Amino acid sequence: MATTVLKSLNTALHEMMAEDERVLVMGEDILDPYGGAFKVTRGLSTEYPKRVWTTPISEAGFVGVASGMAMRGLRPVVEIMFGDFLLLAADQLVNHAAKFRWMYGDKVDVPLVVRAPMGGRRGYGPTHSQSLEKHFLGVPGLAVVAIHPLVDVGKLLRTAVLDDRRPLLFIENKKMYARSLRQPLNGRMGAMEVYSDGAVYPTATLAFGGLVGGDVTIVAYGGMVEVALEAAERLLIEDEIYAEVVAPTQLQPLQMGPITQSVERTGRLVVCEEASASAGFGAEICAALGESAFNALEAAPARVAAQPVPIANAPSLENQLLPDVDDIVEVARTRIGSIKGPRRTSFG
Amino acid sequence: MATTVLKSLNTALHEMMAEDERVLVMGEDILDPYGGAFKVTRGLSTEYPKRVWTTPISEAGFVGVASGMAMRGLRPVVEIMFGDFLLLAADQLVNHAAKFRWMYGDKVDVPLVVRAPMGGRRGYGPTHSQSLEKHFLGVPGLAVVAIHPLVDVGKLLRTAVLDDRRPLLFIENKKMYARSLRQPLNGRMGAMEVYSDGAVYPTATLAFGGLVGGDVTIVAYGGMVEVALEAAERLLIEDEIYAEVVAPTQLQPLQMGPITQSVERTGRLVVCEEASASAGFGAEICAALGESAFNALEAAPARVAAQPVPIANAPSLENQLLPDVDDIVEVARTRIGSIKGPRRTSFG
Amino acid sequence: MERLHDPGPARRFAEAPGLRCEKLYRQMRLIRRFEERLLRQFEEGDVSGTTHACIGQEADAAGVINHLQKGDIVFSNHRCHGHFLAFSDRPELLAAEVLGRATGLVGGRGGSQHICWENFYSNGIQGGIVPVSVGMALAEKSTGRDSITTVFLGDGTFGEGVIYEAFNMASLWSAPVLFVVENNQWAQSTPVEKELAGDMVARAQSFDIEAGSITSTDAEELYDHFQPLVHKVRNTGRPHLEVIETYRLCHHSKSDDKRPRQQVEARKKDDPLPKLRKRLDEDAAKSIEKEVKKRVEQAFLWALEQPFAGDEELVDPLVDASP
Amino acid sequence: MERLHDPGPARRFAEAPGLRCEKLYRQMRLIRRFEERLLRQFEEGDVSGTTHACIGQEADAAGVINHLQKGDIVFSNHRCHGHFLAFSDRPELLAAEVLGRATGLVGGRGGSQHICWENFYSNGIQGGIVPVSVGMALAEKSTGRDSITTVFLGDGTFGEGVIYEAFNMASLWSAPVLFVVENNQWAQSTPVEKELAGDMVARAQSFDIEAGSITSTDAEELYDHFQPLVHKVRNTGRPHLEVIETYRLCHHSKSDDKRPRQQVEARKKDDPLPKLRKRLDEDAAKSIEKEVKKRVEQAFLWALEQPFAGDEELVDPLVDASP
Ligand SMILES: Cc1ncc(C[n+]2csc(CCOP(=O)(O)OP(=O)(O)O)c2C)c(N)n1
Ligand SMILES: Cc1ncc(C[n+]2csc(CCOP(=O)(O)OP(=O)(O)O)c2C)c(N)n1
Ligand SMILES: [Mg+2]
Ligand SMILES: [Mg+2]
Repeated sequence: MATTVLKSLNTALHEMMAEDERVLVMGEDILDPYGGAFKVTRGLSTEYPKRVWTTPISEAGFVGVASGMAMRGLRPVVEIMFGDFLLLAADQLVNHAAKFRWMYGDKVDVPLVVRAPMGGRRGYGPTHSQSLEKHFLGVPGLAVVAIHPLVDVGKLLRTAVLDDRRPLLFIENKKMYARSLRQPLNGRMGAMEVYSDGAVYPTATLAFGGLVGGDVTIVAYGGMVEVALEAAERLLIEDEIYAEVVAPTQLQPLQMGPITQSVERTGRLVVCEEASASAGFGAEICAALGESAFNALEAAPARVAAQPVPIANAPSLENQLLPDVDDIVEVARTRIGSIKGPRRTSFG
Repeated sequence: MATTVLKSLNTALHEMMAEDERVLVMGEDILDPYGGAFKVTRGLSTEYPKRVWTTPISEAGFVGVASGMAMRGLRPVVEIMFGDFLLLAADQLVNHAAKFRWMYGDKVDVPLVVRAPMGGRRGYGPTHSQSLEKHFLGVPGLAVVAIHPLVDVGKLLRTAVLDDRRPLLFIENKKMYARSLRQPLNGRMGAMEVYSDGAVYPTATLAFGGLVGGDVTIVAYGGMVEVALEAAERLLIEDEIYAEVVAPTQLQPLQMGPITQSVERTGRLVVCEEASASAGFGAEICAALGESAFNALEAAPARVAAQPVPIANAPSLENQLLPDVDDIVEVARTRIGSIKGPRRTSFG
Repeated sequence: MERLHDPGPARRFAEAPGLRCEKLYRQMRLIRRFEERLLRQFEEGDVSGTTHACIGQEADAAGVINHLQKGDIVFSNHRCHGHFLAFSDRPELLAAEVLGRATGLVGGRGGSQHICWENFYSNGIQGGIVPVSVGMALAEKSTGRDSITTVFLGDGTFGEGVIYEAFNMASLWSAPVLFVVENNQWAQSTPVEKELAGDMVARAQSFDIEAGSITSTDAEELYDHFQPLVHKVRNTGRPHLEVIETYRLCHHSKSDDKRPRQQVEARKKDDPLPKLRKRLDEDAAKSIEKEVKKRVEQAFLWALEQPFAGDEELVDPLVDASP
Repeated sequence: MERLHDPGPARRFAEAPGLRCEKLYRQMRLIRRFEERLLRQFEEGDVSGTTHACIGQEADAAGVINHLQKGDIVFSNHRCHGHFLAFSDRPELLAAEVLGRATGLVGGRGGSQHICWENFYSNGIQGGIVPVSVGMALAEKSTGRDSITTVFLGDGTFGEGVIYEAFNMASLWSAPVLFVVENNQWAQSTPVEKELAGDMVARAQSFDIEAGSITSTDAEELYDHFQPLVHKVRNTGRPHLEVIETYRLCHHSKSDDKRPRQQVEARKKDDPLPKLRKRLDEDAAKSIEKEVKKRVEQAFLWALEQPFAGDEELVDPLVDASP
């Protein structure tokens, strides 16, 4: 049986705690037998009772506590039960953890990892379904990594915890926990060829029939990667449109290389994100791509994103407002069909 | 003597409190004789002691209190002493005030105005000099308005407080308080012609010699507007480059009309912001412009922004890392000189 | 849409004790029945996401909310069904909401945790509702109304710093707020001793807020206990915090209960429903149960026939409310 | 760069009372002189932004910090000069920092409020340093060190919710933290009675944190008072909170003092410097003053010769610290 995203993360935590005394986990309701709201921390408190800190409901406070621990040599891995609650720790992240290193003349490190499950499609409603990572992009000193099932997510977590000296947001996705890791085999995944840029937080580029003849580049991260892959398949089958899917994991600082290279091949860009579009990941990609590969663009870059409203509880309504395969297919078609297609999203 | 930004805001508050019993102001240290850190609230507590709520140092708490007041019919105007402290109220703004209306099936309004002085160049250091409004762009339900001295800032505040039913961030700029309002006279300001789109939160477009023959569009908001105007002047004198400066006041939801129209005339776009570039205002403008006027673009849109580090305290260092007239001039030249100029900013 | 039941004015129970017991029992029965029915619906796959039942804590809602008057405000949290039903007596609207229907309380947008109806509100972020409630109370007071605001919070929510900011301002500014703390001994999977140092009553008092506590799941006892407290808040215009020591007999949210079975079993003796039922004669109890069963059934049948939310223009609230 | 003065080990004053008084006076004199000199420099336009002097509160730093050992941590706030100088005895580095020089404590990046030197830290956001300090204390403890962490906070900072989150965790998890509250009766322009309801000692106690208070600007008295408290935190590994009732004799930050003149004048009798000076013989006092004057002068002269910060590669900390 293939390993799930959940299992991979959980195993990585177990291994790190076994290997390195400095590693600790902290968050709400993470003790066994409950083991955390999404069970990423399951079993840890049984094996390492002293290094599992189940917290009061104090997101700002325990992110601050963990920052202090990180500055004094420990390697805290903090869980925010639902990524929606990250905003409570915004000041601690931006005005404390992320600032300390530079502000203190490079005298300190804050090797803090904050894990946050984001995303909707589980009917959790307006305060438990958001994708808020966009609000933490562009914070000097704060790295943002978002996993997806095509990479070894456990290994990424290890890198973030053991090797990275930056305070780092590690974005997970609730729907993704149950998904199997889909590691490419011999450079292939299903009918697609898979290329990695080999970075510590890698970007995967997937294409049918190799990196030639692509018509459009679809950039997606986190929970939208598999949605984008499905869209790519449909575009091929229904329209004979060849899409390259580019899936970065490091959102901040952005690694534009693989995206630029792909658009230089395809001439067209569609960026997908689960949050609403305004001033988010897609905005940054479109702007950065304009700066890095403007001449390659044959059509206006487009964004596929959520409607600019809160995430509704009713699944019927939630589905309607979150971006899906249809939306990507439709927008990608417009990029091919005309140089100026209609936009799906307004701003919010 | 011309009215300053400070005076205009202060007068508007006085007038509103005289006219409308529902209006109240709330914030730290706003009582006379001190009258607020930047004196925007000066005199109010003397005249309206019952409607001036000086608060404990509780940014989250008093934004929450004001939201509750707004939901029950009052018109609170909250001051965050330094915009840097807004992050403490992020959850209150995003998961409470901004969500209530839609989430509650349009049954409630939250006519809350939160004023926040942003920006650097006063030597206040890393926690008192930021321009954090970009992190609040793209929040469904939260309007963001940023003033500049070419508009009647008092009138904008009146609109925000009395007419707007949305929770609204009202972004001021510390350096700007002492500046004189520069209302256009007969459609002119100095040597430039001034056009307004007439929106409630207007966008001003300024150009030498009218809206023809422009070479580049420079978009700027808030404290960067006057920097951009200076750059436009220098571009004209030194390079005979005609720049149109487009200065919006409503950042969210974005009003792309005047920007699109200007780029359709000039073919080139430079966006200026005082924050670091990544996932900010400039990113959104570049992305949205790509969607609205891609065909008009003759050169890659460019951003002028701060270096992706905290804002240093030492003025020598602060100047070095904040964007200035030179930076705009330099980047604008590259838009004209070559279709693909070098970038000034990296991401952060 | 036809109104299934008249919510009636406040102070419903200033009547003979027998009658009071009946009415409190009916109310709690409605809450219990509603949630049990909802959980069944959940198991049938009709409810998405999660939902927090208040089984075992029904007496809190009944004991407090019946003292409120027209114009009073209630702000509740994730565990809001009981509070809402005691406030509104409108099970059908809540059922439709939780089932994701367009005619639900807030059109399916909020679901179980995020509802709004007249002066009743709830939100799913722990703690943040407390300052908002203080603001509501101050607004009402400043416009000369004598209404009070009641906000419900749990023991776990004492972890959130913003509530202390709110306590401070409520006290400094004399907000007529009744903070009702339901200490059910657990925050999700965490026992109170692992999340709370010291004492909640003392915490409130250290902000110069009068505070007390009662250990009870007896709705009549709670009703008597809160009567003077509600009066006091209204008359003094000052805040008060009262802790109810109680216990949650169900899971935290849908099926995630890992508490020691023994502990839960031992607390079943405190179930508020049998407590009151014993005081009724069997016929009265049976007739209430029958009536409630029918109402809840009707509410769900009605709700299940309602159209699903969606297919609406998704209106950006920014555009909609701009001047 | 030459070290102007040896900071020496902790427990400097476990000596004869006379000597102790001299040393405490020298330390406070250094702080006072430094800040007066800095304010002069400010008026000459050499300091940008703002700066928060602690004139009148010097005894707090002297009374507490001299009990600390090597390895102990101090986290201070916006009003950090006194704490820093008592901790480090390095006026020249602070002068260079506040004057925006490349060789300042943190290369001119932080300025007056944001400094770091060995185990000393400060930040300009009210409240946020408190949980960070708790984390530092827990980290030290968990790695077997017996160091303690001292964090300074003001009365106004009791408005920030995050400090209660930190109190709760410090208590639950037994963090060896000494919370030192300098209640100078004002938060910027706001008198304590307008920002603080209830009582700070009771607030801490309600989190099961031992707490007390002392009304004093007498450095010797404070020194004696804090000795057992520092010991207790170290030996019990538990937090303690102590409020010092004091008064700020200067503006809040550069030249913004609107407090009633009478009140300020009346408090000048509590100035901690004359208090100790009276106990010294005139010659000793004069010689200390001369020595301190010279040191401060040297520190500023050195600082003023340092290169301005800037013209460096502005290294993105993200890129710099990536794996
Ligand atoms: C800010 C925030 N953090 C965490 C949660 C997740 N959460 C929901 S309910 C709950 C426990 C609340 O405990 P308590 O306040 O005792 O209320 P109870 O559930 O016992 O009624 C938690 C941790 C949340 N909803 N909001
Ligand atoms: C989060 C935050 N809010 C507001 C401020 C602005 N501010 C700086 S010092 C101060 C007053 C602090 O009062 P207190 O804690 O009593 O310390 P004191 O200045 O009296 O030493 C305020 C409001 C800040 N720095 N940080
Ligand atoms: Mg509880
Ligand atoms: Mg003070």
